Amino acid sequence: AHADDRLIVFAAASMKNALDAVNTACAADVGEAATISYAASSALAKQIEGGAPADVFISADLDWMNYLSDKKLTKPGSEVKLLGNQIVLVAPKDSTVEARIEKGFDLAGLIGDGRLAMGDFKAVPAGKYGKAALESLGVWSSVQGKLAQAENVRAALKLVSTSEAALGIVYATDAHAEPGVKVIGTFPQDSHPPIVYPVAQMTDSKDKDAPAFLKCLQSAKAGELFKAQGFTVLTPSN
Amino acid sequence: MNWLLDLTPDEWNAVRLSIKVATVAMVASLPPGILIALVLARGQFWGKALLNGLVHLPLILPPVVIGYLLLLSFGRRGPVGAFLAERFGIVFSFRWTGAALACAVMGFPLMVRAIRLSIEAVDRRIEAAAGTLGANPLWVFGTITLPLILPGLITGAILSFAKAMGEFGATITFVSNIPNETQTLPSAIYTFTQVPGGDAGALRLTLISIAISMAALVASEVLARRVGRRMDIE
Amino acid sequence: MNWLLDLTPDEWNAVRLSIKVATVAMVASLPPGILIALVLARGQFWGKALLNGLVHLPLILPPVVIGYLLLLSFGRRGPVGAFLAERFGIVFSFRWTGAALACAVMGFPLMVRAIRLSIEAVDRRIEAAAGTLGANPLWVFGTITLPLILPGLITGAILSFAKAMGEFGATITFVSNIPNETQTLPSAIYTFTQVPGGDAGALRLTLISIAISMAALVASEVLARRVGRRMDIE
Amino acid sequence: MTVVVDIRHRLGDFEVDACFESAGRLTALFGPSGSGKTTLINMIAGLIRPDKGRIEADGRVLVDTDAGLFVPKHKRRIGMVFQDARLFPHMSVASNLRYGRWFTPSAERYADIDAVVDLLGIGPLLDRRPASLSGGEKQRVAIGRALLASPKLLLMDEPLASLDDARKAEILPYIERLRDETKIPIVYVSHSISEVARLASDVVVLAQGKVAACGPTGAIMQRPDLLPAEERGEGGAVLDAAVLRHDDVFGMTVLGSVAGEIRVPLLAVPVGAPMRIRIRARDVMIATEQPRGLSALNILPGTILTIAPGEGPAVEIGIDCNGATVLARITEQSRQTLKLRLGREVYAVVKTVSFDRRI
Amino acid sequence: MTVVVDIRHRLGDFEVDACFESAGRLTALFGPSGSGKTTLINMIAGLIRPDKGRIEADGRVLVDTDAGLFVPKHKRRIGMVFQDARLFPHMSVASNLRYGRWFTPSAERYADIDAVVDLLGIGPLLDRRPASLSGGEKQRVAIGRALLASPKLLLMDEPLASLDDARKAEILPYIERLRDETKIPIVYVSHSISEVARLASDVVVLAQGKVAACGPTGAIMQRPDLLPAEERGEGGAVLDAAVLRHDDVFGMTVLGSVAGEIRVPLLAVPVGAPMRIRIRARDVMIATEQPRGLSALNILPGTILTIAPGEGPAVEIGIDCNGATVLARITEQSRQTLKLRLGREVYAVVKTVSFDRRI
Ligand SMILES: Nc1ncnc2c1ncn2[C@@H]1O[C@H](COP(=O)(O)OP(=O)(O)OP(=O)(O)O)[C@@H](O)[C@H]1O
Ligand SMILES: Nc1ncnc2c1ncn2[C@@H]1O[C@H](COP(=O)(O)OP(=O)(O)OP(=O)(O)O)[C@@H](O)[C@H]1O
Ligand SMILES: [Mg+2]
Ligand SMILES: [Mg+2]
Repeated sequence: AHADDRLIVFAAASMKNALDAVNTACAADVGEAATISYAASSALAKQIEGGAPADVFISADLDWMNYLSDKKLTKPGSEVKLLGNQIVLVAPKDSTVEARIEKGFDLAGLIGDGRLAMGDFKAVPAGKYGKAALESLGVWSSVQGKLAQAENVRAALKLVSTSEAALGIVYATDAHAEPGVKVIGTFPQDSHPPIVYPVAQMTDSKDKDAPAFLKCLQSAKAGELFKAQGFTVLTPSN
Repeated sequence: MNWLLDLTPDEWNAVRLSIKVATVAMVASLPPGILIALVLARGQFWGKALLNGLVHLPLILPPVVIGYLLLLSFGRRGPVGAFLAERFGIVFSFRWTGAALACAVMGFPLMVRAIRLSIEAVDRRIEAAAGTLGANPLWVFGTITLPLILPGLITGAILSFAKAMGEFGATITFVSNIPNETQTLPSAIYTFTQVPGGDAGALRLTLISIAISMAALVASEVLARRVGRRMDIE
Repeated sequence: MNWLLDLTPDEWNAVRLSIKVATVAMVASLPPGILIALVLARGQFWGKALLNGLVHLPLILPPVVIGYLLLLSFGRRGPVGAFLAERFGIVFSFRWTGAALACAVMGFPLMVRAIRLSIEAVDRRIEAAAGTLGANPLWVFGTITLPLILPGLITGAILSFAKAMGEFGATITFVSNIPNETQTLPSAIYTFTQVPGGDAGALRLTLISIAISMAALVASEVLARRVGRRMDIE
Repeated sequence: MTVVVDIRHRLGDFEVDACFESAGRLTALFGPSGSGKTTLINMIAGLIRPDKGRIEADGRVLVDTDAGLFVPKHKRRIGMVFQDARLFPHMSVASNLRYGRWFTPSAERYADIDAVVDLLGIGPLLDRRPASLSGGEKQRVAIGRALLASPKLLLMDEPLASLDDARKAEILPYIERLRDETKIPIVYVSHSISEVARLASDVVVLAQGKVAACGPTGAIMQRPDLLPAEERGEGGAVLDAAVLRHDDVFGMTVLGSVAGEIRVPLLAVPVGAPMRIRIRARDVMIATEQPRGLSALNILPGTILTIAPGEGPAVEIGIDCNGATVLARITEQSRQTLKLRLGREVYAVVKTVSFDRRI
Repeated sequence: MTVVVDIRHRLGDFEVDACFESAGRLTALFGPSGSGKTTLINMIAGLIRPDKGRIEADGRVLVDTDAGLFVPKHKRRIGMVFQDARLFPHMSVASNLRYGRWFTPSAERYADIDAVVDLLGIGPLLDRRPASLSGGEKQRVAIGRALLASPKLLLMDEPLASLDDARKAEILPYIERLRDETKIPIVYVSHSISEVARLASDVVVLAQGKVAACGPTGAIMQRPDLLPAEERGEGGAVLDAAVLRHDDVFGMTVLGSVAGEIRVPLLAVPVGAPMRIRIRARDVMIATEQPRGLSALNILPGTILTIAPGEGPAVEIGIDCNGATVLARITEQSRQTLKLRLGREVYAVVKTVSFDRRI
């Protein structure tokens, strides 16, 4: 079968567990199970720009979705803010660090000689949110020299779980499922721009099942599956 | 063992696809690899340094950049890609052929270097002797040079194959990570590393990847030893 | 030109660091590279296939996986890392040394293969002649074998250097992306590619990376040609 | 069947500037080590492109730098035997031998593989690899390989240098047959006078890249000044003769020449066949009266024609034996004792066993 | 100074099974192509490990498979000249020459670099690379390289095979000097009888991997049956002699031997010096009465001691000249004509110019 006659979904890699489950659950409603390509949002967006046969794109941040809609590559009106997430401060599970995340808290002191692992704050969405949160809490400048920026949020998590880094900023979804780390605290929702996973159908998409798939993503049963992985559901369930 | 081989259909497809992609990448790069190695080893022309640099680009640049460059040139909207699709019906973008192209490109400098090294070690007086016996340069190449550089060819081929088995950055950037079509083993491994609890799955696929490549390596060693025994040093 | 060289201090640091890391990786892998190539080319022992496979692992596996493996073994808590840190005070994690280690490991199979190919092409009768003149095996190696395999050494070294200039996955996974310490050019390039509109920045750094590697390539070619002219075929 | 060479070529400090023409069936390039023999033959083979000049073989222009003509080596139909065997290391001996046949149109194949294998005694080696052959074995295979390409011009660069005498003696008749029975001109590099005297119809003497002399073998061999000092004793008369009869009882062949009858060890050549014999000056004695009770069988009467000083204690005396000149090398002391002067009638005395066919 | 070899070794189909002992200063390994000469000398050099056996040189055990002893090649202090030069392609000629010196304790360096360079005529080549040398030049450099390692045992595998005669003649005296003036035993591979006769004190004749004969050169040379058919004429008597006087007027040296005075071309050797001379059987004539009016200067009276059939028309006649045996090769016809029988008194006649020093 050629890729083009399938329903092809491009999705941020961090959604794999949840989206695979949703895909299975929705198969009956949609008529077929979608073929999902997981990669970094940036790569997927550029591929779509380069003519990739994607019908649906689920991004891990708004910037790359906006990048595509600016280029008129998303079907007008199909764009939905699907999911939300939280960022948390984690430490290796045998760490004795304790803290309350609040304005001006002594993050630098908690890190000590170690490093604070997070996604690349210019490139990786979780890194951007983390930086924004630390700035709004007024501790950014004190920890800037102690950062260990990772290629993606999973790599940052790995640095913490192997005790390479003393602390890390990762998504709640990742932290919950990783036995090697413990959550020290959750960053307040208002300390950073809202964490949003938008979804949209592509302008070039001709697959008749795409609308049904988009609809199912927003369904209650999908919502349960997303929540089970730690996401917050932003769409009103119908 | 059961645990190791208890793969989902998509994972099986990734294994099959990786072998296919690596094999095609290796085989397809051999002719141009030999040609360019020959030109670099023996040619004396303006722009040789440039050609040499071009060949090494995939090594020098981060794979992601190579992936983007491929996307820009060989993609559906890229100049080369559009031309090839229109004139010859050859489509790379988001097909397994594209994965093979990415792997071939990434392994190309390794292959060319190995073959070139072998060519440079060939005793040209032996080739001259074949020439006096009436063999034209093409025949000399086929009957003398090629057999003499077999160890280099094997090394180059196995490097290319191994590289293809591990290539990820350029492939996922160029042709994405579509199960059954462009999801090779490294992409599948990557996907596992991106989700909580994926480590076991990643490890399993990693072991499978290692096993395949080891088998190829051992086969190449045996082959090279045979060839070597046949030749010895005169 | 101004546009090209108008870099931020962090970018300049990345350039400097990349050159340092690539050079150290290349130089440090030469001795073990020669040793292992020698063992693989000439040794006959049980486990040779295993050693050969091990050497090729960095090629076979996605760089990210290698990065994780390095993290697990050479990290602060890793068995090797902990031992080295305790006994010799050598720390890799989050240091440029770690980046060099990652690059060296990734380039190692390329280097070993090239050197091995050269060693296999050496006429052992010439070595035997040196032996009869009183040179012990070490001297023979130093005065005959080593000079004769120089083209292979140069090829191996340049492959290792080029690979180090482009290595990204293993490095960032192992030692992350710390400006001034572990942020090499590929990391900086990667960062740009992940930002909408970062293409121009990525392109600029890419061109600089290409320029550096090309200079190294041309230098190696010139060197190899000199060596070659000195030797010719007897 | 002519080989015409007129070239000029520079290699580092060394300059070859050679001009000669040979219509001979086997032209020897003769000269000491480093005199440019290999360089010259490589230019004929097309392995070196001369800086300037012209090479023609058998009527075909192979090189003409003025006309910008350069026939590539594989189109020259030239069989070359190299000083170092240069066998193909990855092929068996049999495949090495057969290599040239692929490129020879079957109508032009005159060399028979079995005959060549037999002749060179390489039958037992056919399945072996070159790496395991001894030096002499390699060279024999190399000769076979060149012959089996059925070349139109055969170039041999000291092909016998690494063979023992028994093998040389075995192979020489075949080279002679090639020379006499086929139409292939041969250019043969050698630094051995005896090889040259036996094989060559014409000799080109090289010294330091230049042609020192060039001409028919007989003429060159009579001029010891052209030969290197150490080799002069090997020079001497080269006479045309024919087989008169065979003496089976004593195992001898009697040859007739203008100088008289000459007895040599039995030759496997039919009566009447033409022969070329070389009488080495060092093997010739001079007697002033008919010797008696002496074991030497060949006693040729003649008149002293020339007396030239030789090397060391020797003088070279030319004796006109009924029109043919026989060269004798004796000591000056003997010349004085025997009062040998121009015009004196003497006998040239030569042992039969001096005429072995060894090189 | 003894070389003791007793080994057994298999190479593919070929088996070497050689046992000999030589106390000579220069032991020649003599035999046709493929007889195992190179294989044997490689075992002495330590390049091949024999399957079984023992090798001893100059009192040192180099190999003893029973005792599990195998001295590695670099500890043998052996200079080896290979059949193919095997120069180091990446070094200049000068560096090639100096290579062995690094490994020789300076107290044990007896070879002088300038002397060796002069002798071999390689001065102009010192800065060149091996790739640009001619075949003979390469071999000369290889000889120099081995000499300059100041070895305790010198092994030479047909070192002169690719040299022209002028060069051979130049190098031979140096090998003779090495043989006579230093204490280094030499093992010399050759398939040339004349080289062997001139150089060797002892000869080991090899045939198909086995030792066919072994003994002092004189004894071996007197037994034509041991020599290959084509080479038999080169055999003959080897006599010990001494320089009696020099005849500068005629350029001759008079040697004294038990057989009588022998005149040879002038030798640059002081009066009284011992000499070894070879009288080739093919150069000896037999006269039944004192020859008169004959240019040959050496006429040795004697008694026929042996008559043996030779090859072809020849018979080999041994003449006892006052205790020394001179071998003559004449035709059977002459023997019958002259009625030569055992015990008959005859004259052995040899030309002075037969005694050139050429090989
Ligand atoms: N590339 C080169 N550069 C400089 N000199 C060279 C080069 N090639 C050959 N020669 C010189 O040219 C001369 C002739 O070499 P050539 O091989 O033709 O001699 P040859 O007569 O065949 O000697 P031989 O009998 O020893 O083989 C030699 O002195 C050699 O050193
Ligand atoms: N690896 C091998 N396998 C089989 N046979 C071999 C091997 N090496 C040598 N031989 C055979 O051993 C025999 C002796 O070879 P060797 O080189 O010792 O001869 P040689 O007396 O030196 O001859 P030459 O005078 O031609 O150099 C030859 O017949 C050769 O073919
Ligand atoms: Mg030559
Ligand atoms: Mg030999």
